Amino acid sequence: MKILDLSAGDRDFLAEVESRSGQNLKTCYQCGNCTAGCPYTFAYDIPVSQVMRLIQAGQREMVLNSKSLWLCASCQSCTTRCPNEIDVAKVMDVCRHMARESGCVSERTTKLFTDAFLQSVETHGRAYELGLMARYTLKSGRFFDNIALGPTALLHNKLSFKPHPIQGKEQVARIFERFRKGE
Amino acid sequence: MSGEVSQLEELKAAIRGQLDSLDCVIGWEQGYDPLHATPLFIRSEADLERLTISPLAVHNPATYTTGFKGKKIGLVVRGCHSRSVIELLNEKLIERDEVVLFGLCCDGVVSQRKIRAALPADPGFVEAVELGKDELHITVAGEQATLKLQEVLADKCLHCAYPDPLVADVLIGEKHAPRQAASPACQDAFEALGNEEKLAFWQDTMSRCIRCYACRNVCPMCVCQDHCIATSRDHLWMSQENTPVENFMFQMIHVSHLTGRCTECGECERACPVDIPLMLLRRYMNKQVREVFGHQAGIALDKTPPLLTFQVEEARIKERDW
Amino acid sequence: MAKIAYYPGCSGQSTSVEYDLSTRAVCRELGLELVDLEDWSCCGSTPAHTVNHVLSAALSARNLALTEQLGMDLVTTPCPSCLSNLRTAAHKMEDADFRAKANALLDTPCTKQVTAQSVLQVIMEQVDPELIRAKVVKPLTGLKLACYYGCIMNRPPALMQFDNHEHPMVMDNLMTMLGAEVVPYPLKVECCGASFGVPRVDIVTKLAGKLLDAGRELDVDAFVTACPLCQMNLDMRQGQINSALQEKFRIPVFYYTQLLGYALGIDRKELGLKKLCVNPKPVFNKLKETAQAS
Amino acid sequence: MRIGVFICHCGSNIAGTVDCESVVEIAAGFPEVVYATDSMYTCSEPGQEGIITAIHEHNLDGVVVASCSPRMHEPTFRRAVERAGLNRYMFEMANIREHVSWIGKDKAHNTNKAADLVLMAVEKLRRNRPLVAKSFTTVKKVLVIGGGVAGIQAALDCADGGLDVVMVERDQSIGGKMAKLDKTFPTIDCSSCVLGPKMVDIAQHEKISLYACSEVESVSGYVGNFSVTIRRRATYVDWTKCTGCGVCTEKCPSKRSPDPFNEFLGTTTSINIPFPQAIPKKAAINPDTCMKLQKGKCGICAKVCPVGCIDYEQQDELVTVEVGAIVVATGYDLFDWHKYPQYGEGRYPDVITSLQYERLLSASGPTGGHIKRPSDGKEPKNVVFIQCVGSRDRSVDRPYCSGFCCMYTAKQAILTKDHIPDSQSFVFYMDIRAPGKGYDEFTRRAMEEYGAQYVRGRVAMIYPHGDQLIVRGADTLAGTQVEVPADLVVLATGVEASQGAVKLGETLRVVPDQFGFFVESHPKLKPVETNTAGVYLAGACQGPKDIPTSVGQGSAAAAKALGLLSKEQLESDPAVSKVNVNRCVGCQKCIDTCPFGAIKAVTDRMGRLKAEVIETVCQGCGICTVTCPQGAIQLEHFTDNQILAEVNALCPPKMNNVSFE
Amino acid sequence: MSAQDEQRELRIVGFLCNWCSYGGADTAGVARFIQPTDLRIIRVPCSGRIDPLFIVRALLNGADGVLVSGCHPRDCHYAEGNFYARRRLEMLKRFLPITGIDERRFEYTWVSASEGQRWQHVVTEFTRRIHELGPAPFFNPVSEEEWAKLALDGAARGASCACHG
Repeated sequence: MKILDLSAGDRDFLAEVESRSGQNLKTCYQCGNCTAGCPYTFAYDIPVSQVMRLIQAGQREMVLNSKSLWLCASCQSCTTRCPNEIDVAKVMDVCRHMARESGCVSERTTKLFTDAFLQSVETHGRAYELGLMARYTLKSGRFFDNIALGPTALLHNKLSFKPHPIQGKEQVARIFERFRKGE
Repeated sequence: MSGEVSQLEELKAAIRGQLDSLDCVIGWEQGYDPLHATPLFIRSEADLERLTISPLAVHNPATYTTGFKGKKIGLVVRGCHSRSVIELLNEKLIERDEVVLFGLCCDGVVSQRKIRAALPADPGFVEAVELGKDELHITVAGEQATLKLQEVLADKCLHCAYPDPLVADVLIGEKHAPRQAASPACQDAFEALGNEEKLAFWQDTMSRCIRCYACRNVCPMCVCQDHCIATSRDHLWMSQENTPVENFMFQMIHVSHLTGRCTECGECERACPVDIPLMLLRRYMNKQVREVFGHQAGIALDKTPPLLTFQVEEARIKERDW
Repeated sequence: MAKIAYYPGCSGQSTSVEYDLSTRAVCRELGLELVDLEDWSCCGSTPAHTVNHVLSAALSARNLALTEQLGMDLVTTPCPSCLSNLRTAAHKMEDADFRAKANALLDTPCTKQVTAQSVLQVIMEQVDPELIRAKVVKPLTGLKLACYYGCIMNRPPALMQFDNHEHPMVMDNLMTMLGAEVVPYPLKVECCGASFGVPRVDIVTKLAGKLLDAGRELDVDAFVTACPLCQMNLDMRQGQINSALQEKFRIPVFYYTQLLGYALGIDRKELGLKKLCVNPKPVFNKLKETAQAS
Repeated sequence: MRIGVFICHCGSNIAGTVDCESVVEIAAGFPEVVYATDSMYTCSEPGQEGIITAIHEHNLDGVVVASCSPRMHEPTFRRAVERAGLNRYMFEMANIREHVSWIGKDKAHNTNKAADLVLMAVEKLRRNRPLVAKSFTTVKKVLVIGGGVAGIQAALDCADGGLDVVMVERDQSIGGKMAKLDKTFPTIDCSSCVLGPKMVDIAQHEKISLYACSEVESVSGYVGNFSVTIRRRATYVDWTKCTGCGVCTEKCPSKRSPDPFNEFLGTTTSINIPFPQAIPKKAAINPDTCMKLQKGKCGICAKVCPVGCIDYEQQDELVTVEVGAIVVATGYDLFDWHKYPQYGEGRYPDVITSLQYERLLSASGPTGGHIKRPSDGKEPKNVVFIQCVGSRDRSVDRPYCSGFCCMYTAKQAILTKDHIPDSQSFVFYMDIRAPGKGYDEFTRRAMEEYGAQYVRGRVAMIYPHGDQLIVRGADTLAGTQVEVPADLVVLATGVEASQGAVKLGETLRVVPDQFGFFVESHPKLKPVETNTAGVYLAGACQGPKDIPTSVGQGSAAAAKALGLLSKEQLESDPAVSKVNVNRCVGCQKCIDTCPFGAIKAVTDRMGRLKAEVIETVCQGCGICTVTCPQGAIQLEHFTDNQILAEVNALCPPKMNNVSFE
Repeated sequence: MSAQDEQRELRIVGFLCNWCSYGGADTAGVARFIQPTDLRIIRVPCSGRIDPLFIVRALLNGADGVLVSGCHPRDCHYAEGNFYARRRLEMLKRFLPITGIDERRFEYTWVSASEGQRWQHVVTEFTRRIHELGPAPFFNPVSEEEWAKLALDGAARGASCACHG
């Protein structure tokens, strides 16, 4: 097991997460209520309460490399029940932003899905599900995960074969463009 | 002005009827020249003959009442004067059964300042004054000048909501239709100025003050008698130095002690020898009192001045917002 | 007729087209005129806010600005995910600095404060319940339903400001009003797996399976949902769940608008009932039987 | 005047951030200061001796000490100057610790500020004059508000010490929360066996009069001479006749009255005696459920009562008592756990509070001491305890620790095993707070001997599954989520201030803190005193407390009351208002505004009205001084001139280019 | 505002009642709640003892700010003192604008003995406000030249005043 050197904790990490999320993480007293309510705990490598603890301890690498960041669905049960009124889901969001920025991606498929989704929005102005699925499948190489769904979805006309591009799709594309320029 | 003549006679008759039971009745008589009136203390029939009630008779007789405490006196009062009397009664500074009020329904009194300004030159001693229905004929050095009465009425009269006495034992003259009080234009204009301009104005104005205390001495609500904290040697409230700050401090003491009590008779401003517009302060304070407490001094008997009482929840004070 | 700006959301064009259809039909029947935002675009959904909050807000704010251009200050959407994004954007843009950052990404800035509400909230707050009761022609009597609200329709409560955040009741009340028996479903706000169906289907089968299990425990005829993602995970993926968990769930999963529309007597075609993956026929058979029996 | 200035270092408390030597130097130059020095601890024995010696050596007639808050040591230094022969009011304090050194970081600014505060004190002292206290007699009677264990202890101690006691209890019986408990920690002795005899003592003590079903309506007066109005609520039973035989309660047909004594676990009769050991053991009618009072029908209790004590026409009654001191022992209320929707908001009958669980455990409770869960009366096997429900949770505005929940939860886990040997308890906790004697050992026993499984983490939700409840929490030590199927869930609901506390505080002029607990005079040195002289605090009304601490405080409050009233006479503070009759114009405005009726109108030899202060009644607020335009009535020690001297010291008129004085 | 100005203390006078607010300031001190150092506190028994003229005197003497704090309404140690104070202080606050003294230089509020944190907040906020307003303008002329100018201007304007009847 990895032994933490507390004196080597990265205080800037705590400060950065706090300022980007607008949350005071020093109020977390590790009651575990976030972990207790989190439906995704079973899939996490680090339970959300320990993510909070590791941020407090300035463990940038452990946090940003955690799979948990990518498996959080922002379902808000942690935020809703935190006795110290920390917006935990927002903290997870911010950590995910930071992980993305520093190139730490421990759940590749999740990131690919996100990217494919946004790519679709950037191209068409709206999410084009068949297109984004195709793109995701191509990039991830995971051909069999949802293959069984194909007939079900098609049978019921769930997926449109054509995208629904909007007239203002350039406007949407410019949102992304300006965003990337600003970063 | 036959109406006035008959009113004067009616008043004299009323006073005559009670003169025996009163230590003194306070009215007005001609002063050092026909243009100026001065208070008259009537103790005899002979005194009574000198009584005048012309628009030149401006002084507030309520100012003298507290000095007569324990004695029974009569007062000739106009609307604004009656407000002072009511306020004094409400504050238990005089007793109702110790004053007999001869009320005059008032059409306004003159402003000597406006007369002076309207005359071609400083009149000095005036030889004769003749009152017409709407004008004033003033003879100085043999030459007569005619002034429109309306143009030389005191500002307070132009905006007066209470021309008729609100309390009186005898009422002389015809009552007026109800009127709305208004704020004079100069008041609104001054209030609209910025802090810097206002401060500069008072600095300038207060450098004129000669600390004669006339404003205090004529004020009917200044009842500290000889014990005003502004002139006490024992209190550290202020020095006797004649500087803008100390002069202004004196005015702050005066206006602070008048909070919720000032009846806007305007005597302070009238008496000021250096023309300091003291009513700016009074009217503004009264407006605040009206807004917060819905109170106006001296318009009804048996009202407690707002600073001598309180409500647990003050509807119009939002101090917790800060 | 009350006019309200309407934001259908991307899924309404594909996976949940029946939700969009039935929503329009129901609103028309209840006297709510939905005015589509012209040329609306994607709100950014979950992927955008996991990347950046300004980007996410800007994608949503484009649609808030469209609402503003219609001269309206309220926009309604059937989809809780869109709702959450629109409300988050509106809330964050109350801060002038943030608003400036988001507007910097937009061609047309969003200058006014626009409120987003779910269609459910609009129906419950703007339509007289007596009107609904009076319009019911085919009551849902005899039907045993579990109302499942999903995780973000009411949470976090400070942002969403609608209904009880742990134990929401509006759909329960609506279904009861239509004559159905609503069971006290305990996992009303528990997450179904959200958009992990694509990248991590194992997560969805586990979480959604748990939700179906809790419904079966209470012997329900069907689920009622208000969220395209929830409906899809429970309905379209029911087969996946069955194979992953060795289960045999066959529980139809409706949008509340479909059942409401049915009760109001709206043509079945307009309700898109055919689009449901788990065949709802048993439910309607049961309703017919009950109707005949009485 | 010859003034001496003493600057205290308070160790490093002041000297750490204030240059005390500089302050001495500056102070030496202030008007009429003839001596200035500093010392390490001015309040210490040598520090005080230093002041006394200096007074003698330098012939001082006034002393300024710059140190801590006057609320801390003003009495100490006043006694010191008095020992040196000065009047105690020829002393002023500058607060350079709480108001300077502890709150400012910049040493230069702090030093400058400290010097300003010393100048202010010097300027005020120059206008001080000797004041002499007046004496007044006191009423040798104590009012105890609240009949829980703290109030009971205070009342008994006062009565045993020779004072008359009036006890006012809002409920029908005294005993408070403790009377509802089954056992007490850490000894597991029977609560009612411990408390019962003390309750009986209250009833039988000749010096104690007990008003149950009563509340304090208003309080006037001041230390030594309070006048208290008590509202005795109508019980519809003449308690002078009622023998507590209980026949009426047996025959009463209206059996659906809520049962507050059993924490609403069951219902009771409309006419009722809450429990067998109740004191006073008198019946009372709940007017909300009594058929006779609601509908005019029934009247059975009146028919069956052997002594004819039922009185349906009874009205509330107001009683006035004169007392010298007041002990407030109003206890606490339980947090309303319905604020946690994730615990079901009351939808699940088998989620109960810890106090309800006490009633289930108690032999005198609704189940006769058998643990039966409310939903179906079954004996639970898996019992889950959740701690910190309404404690240490700022999201529900209860950030404080309720203090004793850890202990009673351990006790309840132990008792659960005693009652149901094949049961298993799970305790969700955050930290175990067990600092009392034998307390930690007790919680260890719950785990080690009784097998309670302690789980460190909060519970996120409870939901039903079959006839059980699934409790989903975290085990933060194992670093994971956990689920327990429970037959019964007991919430360790936290402590909050008694509901009537804020209103009572207004009546007594005792300030509640932001949570409604009464604020003591000093958190360390005056824990049972309040800022209103003669009013003392006991028990949980001051903050969460367990039984031994409450009892200890009850005794402490009693000791304070006994000490106060042991003197034949009390001295009044001479810092009261005084009228300068020459300046007084007799307008009586001061009389109108005085809240205490301490000013009266008198006629002087000339027949003129003048105001006169009744010195022992005046409380020294100074409202009158501001009311008087001519400054004729001056609050001694806080006269216009004294305050103006301070203003002028801080804002020297020359600042504004005015020379002055 | 330059760093140096921020460093410079302004003169802020506090009038605090002994029982609540002075205690609250003590509580803040005991808890080491760091505050700006500009404020100097005058202790009075009750907010009902505070004559609005004390505040005027301080302001005219050149104080840059005056802060008054008493017990919360209903919590007055003397039962009614803060009720009277509230009326008096409110009138002063509302009156100040006519004098040209910025009314933001004066504030009154309620802080109880237990509210150390609130006291810190009040002091910090008020001090910040006063620093934003900057030093109070002098009422008297500050130099001989100004004195002379004032006198000459006054003389030139004469006794007349537009605003006068």
